Amino acid sequence: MSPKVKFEGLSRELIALRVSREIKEGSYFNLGIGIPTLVTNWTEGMDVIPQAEIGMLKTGALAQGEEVNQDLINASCQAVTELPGSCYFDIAESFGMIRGGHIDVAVMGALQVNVRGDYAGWSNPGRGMFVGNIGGSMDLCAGARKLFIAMEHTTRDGEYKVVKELSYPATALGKVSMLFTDLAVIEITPQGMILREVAPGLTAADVQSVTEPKLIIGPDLKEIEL
Amino acid sequence: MSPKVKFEGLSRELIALRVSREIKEGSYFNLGIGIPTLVTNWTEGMDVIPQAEIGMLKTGALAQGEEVNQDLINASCQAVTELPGSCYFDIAESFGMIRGGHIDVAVMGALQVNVRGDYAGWSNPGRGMFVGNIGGSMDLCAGARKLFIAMEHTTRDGEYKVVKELSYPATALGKVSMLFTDLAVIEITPQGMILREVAPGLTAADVQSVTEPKLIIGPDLKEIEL
Amino acid sequence: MDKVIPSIDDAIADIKDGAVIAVPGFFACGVPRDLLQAIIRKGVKNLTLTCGCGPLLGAATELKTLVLNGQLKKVVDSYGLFRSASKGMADPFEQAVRNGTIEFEVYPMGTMAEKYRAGGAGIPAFYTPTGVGSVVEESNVTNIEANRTPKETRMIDGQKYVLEYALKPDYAFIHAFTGDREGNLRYAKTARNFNHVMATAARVTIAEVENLVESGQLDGDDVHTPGIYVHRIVAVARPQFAITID
Amino acid sequence: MDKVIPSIDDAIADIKDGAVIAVPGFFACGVPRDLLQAIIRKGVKNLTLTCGCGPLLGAATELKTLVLNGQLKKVVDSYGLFRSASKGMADPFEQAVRNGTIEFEVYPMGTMAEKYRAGGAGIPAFYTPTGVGSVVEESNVTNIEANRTPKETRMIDGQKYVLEYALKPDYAFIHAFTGDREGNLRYAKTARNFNHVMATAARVTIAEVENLVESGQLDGDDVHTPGIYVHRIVAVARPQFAITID
Repeated sequence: MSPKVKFEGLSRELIALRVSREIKEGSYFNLGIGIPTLVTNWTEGMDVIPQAEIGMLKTGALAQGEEVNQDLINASCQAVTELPGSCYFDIAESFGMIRGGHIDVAVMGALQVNVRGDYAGWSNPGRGMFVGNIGGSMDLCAGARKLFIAMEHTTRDGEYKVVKELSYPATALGKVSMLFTDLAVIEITPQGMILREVAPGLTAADVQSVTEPKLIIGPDLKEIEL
Repeated sequence: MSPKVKFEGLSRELIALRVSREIKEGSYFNLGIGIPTLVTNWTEGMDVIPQAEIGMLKTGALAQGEEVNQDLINASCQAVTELPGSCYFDIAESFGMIRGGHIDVAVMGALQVNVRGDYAGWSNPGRGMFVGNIGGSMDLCAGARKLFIAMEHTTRDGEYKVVKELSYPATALGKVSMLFTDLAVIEITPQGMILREVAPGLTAADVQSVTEPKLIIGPDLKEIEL
Repeated sequence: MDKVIPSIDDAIADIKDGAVIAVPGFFACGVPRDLLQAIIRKGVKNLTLTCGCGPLLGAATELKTLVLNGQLKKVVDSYGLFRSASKGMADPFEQAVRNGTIEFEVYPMGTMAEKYRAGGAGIPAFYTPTGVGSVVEESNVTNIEANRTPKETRMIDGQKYVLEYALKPDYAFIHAFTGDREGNLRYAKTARNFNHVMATAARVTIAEVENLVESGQLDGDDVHTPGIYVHRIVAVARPQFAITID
Repeated sequence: MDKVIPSIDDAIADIKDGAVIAVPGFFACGVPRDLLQAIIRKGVKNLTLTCGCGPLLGAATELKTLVLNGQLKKVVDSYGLFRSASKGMADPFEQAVRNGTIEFEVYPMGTMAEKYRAGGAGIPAFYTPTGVGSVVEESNVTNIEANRTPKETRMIDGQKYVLEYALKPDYAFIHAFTGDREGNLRYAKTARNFNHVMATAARVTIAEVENLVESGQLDGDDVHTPGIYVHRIVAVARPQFAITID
């Protein structure tokens, strides 16, 4: 189903900035592929530590030129640098860390999110295959203390991504607590989706018009501050 | 039940020597407390590697004087030395190694061994407690590819230790393949206990007289060669 | 205990058609490229490659050759398809998966890691929260419908878990930065990834190392994979490859 | 992320009566003696100490004091009694176990290791071959008969296994040779033993370190316990103790 309208909202970089504000000082966090990867551009200077599921704590900035080391990449397969205090470990330790509840926040991309905090991200049925790339997404959902989704509010064709029921295969059920899009910040609670913030220039009605489930308007609804 | 007779057999050192002959070149092995610990005195110069369940491969000789390092002990709590190629690992890795079938031979002490290869070693009911010191014994039984027992043939009071049925709590069932005592070398097979070797000066009848189950006399029965 | 084998072809000489081989690497990083090329030269067929996170996307040339040579029966991985659907359509591996000539079985990455860890550590099966609520809890996820068998789930302390089983490949191909003659290995940075757990899980572990050193040159506290897990070692040149994948 | 706490008493200030504390060490080796002494000073009671291989035999003075102070409710270990029956009879801990004023629960050492590893790694339960054929497969082995609950067993591929559960203590006391301010730890030789797995398993991990260094002084490939598992760090002097136990 398509809401037909398209609004101008935040850029991917600015969605990432807004997410970064929600990562508390002292947190360990993990970022999925896509918009989430951009969050580290905004956490420099914060007292937070990114984990990369490939087996690294405290990944540094992307490596440039001479810095590139083929033995040092992040989970998105980008050459990165190390920092004082960076460390490495094997994959069973890495996923033990993830599954075992040691990561404070995971930020993932998504194809669909529903009102109960279920989300779909690992498989696009349009591709016509039962199999797909699961990667570390389901482990992060199972283990991270908080799960945030960062994504565009609708598809390129203007279809709902914030939906009543998932039509794509679920990655995990009931795990998403916050949703950050180009148009809004939405908290997912047992009562439903609470609209907390809207992009500059938009109204709650605008966001509702491109959101399939009924949003609860937060009592202190405000414009996204950047 | 007591066989009453006591024979003079091999010293504990010589039992250990006989055991060492059964450890094939290229083996990784683990030694329990007691007579088994003495086996390393005889494996120097052989191309074999001892594992200590505390988390070390290639334990060296006992440490003397200045060599003693409080951070370097074997599983019997003796200060040891390291060798070129020694390495250390944590306890979960160590017992993964043991349980996972990577140890070729484990040599353990025992209170009783029966004809089916069951053995009792972790708890002496004479102490009057349901609890006891299990240590790593049950893991070694579960995981080592071969399990040898090295012990005195009878108790200090001359009672059977090679028995028809265990009267002490079992450490493991059906795992013992070879039994080395001061009096004999006995192979444990699905057919029963086969007497392979006797201590110098003893006959098969002598050994049988202090052994509760009926022994099968090996076709090539011989004196223990040292 | 000297485990060095001078020739990489000799090191894999006993691998037969139908073997199950663990291939580490996280996309392009930490992949045993020389061993993959050796198995291509050897030409054995009907292989099952059990991976962890897309080493065959990282070693795309080797994957393509293995597929076109008809050497692959099955691939197990958490991430093995091109992200781009259009690139995937043009990829011989994805084509073979689509038409069912190669089986592709998918698990969550942490479950793959734990399956190897369990296999190496004598744990036959374990419960995990990962995959609950997805198709992963229903059956193994494979393109071959007939091979999908139901999974068990269980409530423990009010939470649902999936029962997963150990994975014990016949061989593991390992890439390490440094190795000594007895098989003690040390990896470089994020190239460690699946190498250690796979080394523990396989019946026969064959390691290619960029730097072969004498016993004693690695400090005992610096060893990442104890030599007990490693059966054969071969020295190789430091590989040259592009980090990016599609 | 600076986790250094100047005073060891401050580092344990929040520990309350009834806490479950993991105590590493293999007999005398790798025991967090300073933290044990701090908990004695604090005087909290009703404690459960979960161990691995007799650290309280290795730190016998501390054990005796904890028992005589009435601070212990329960000890979990694979090996916690004196080998010598006559020494045991004279030992206040064994006396308390015999008369049931302290509970003593015993598991095989590898099962203890795996229970912590599972607790840290989000695995709620696992199957193990260890203990099959012994009383270990029947129930938990404890001196308090009322607390013995039956264990499950299961056949997998024709072999029998016992189901064991994860262990997640409230606190872990860790002893490391080197630690940086962010909690990355490195152990010395066999003093590593239970320290790493316990650090992963606890809700709050407190590490005493012989050498406190700045971030970056430990090479990333040399770290044994990543800092994410460690919540508080205290510098201590290198302990002095006798290696032998009875």
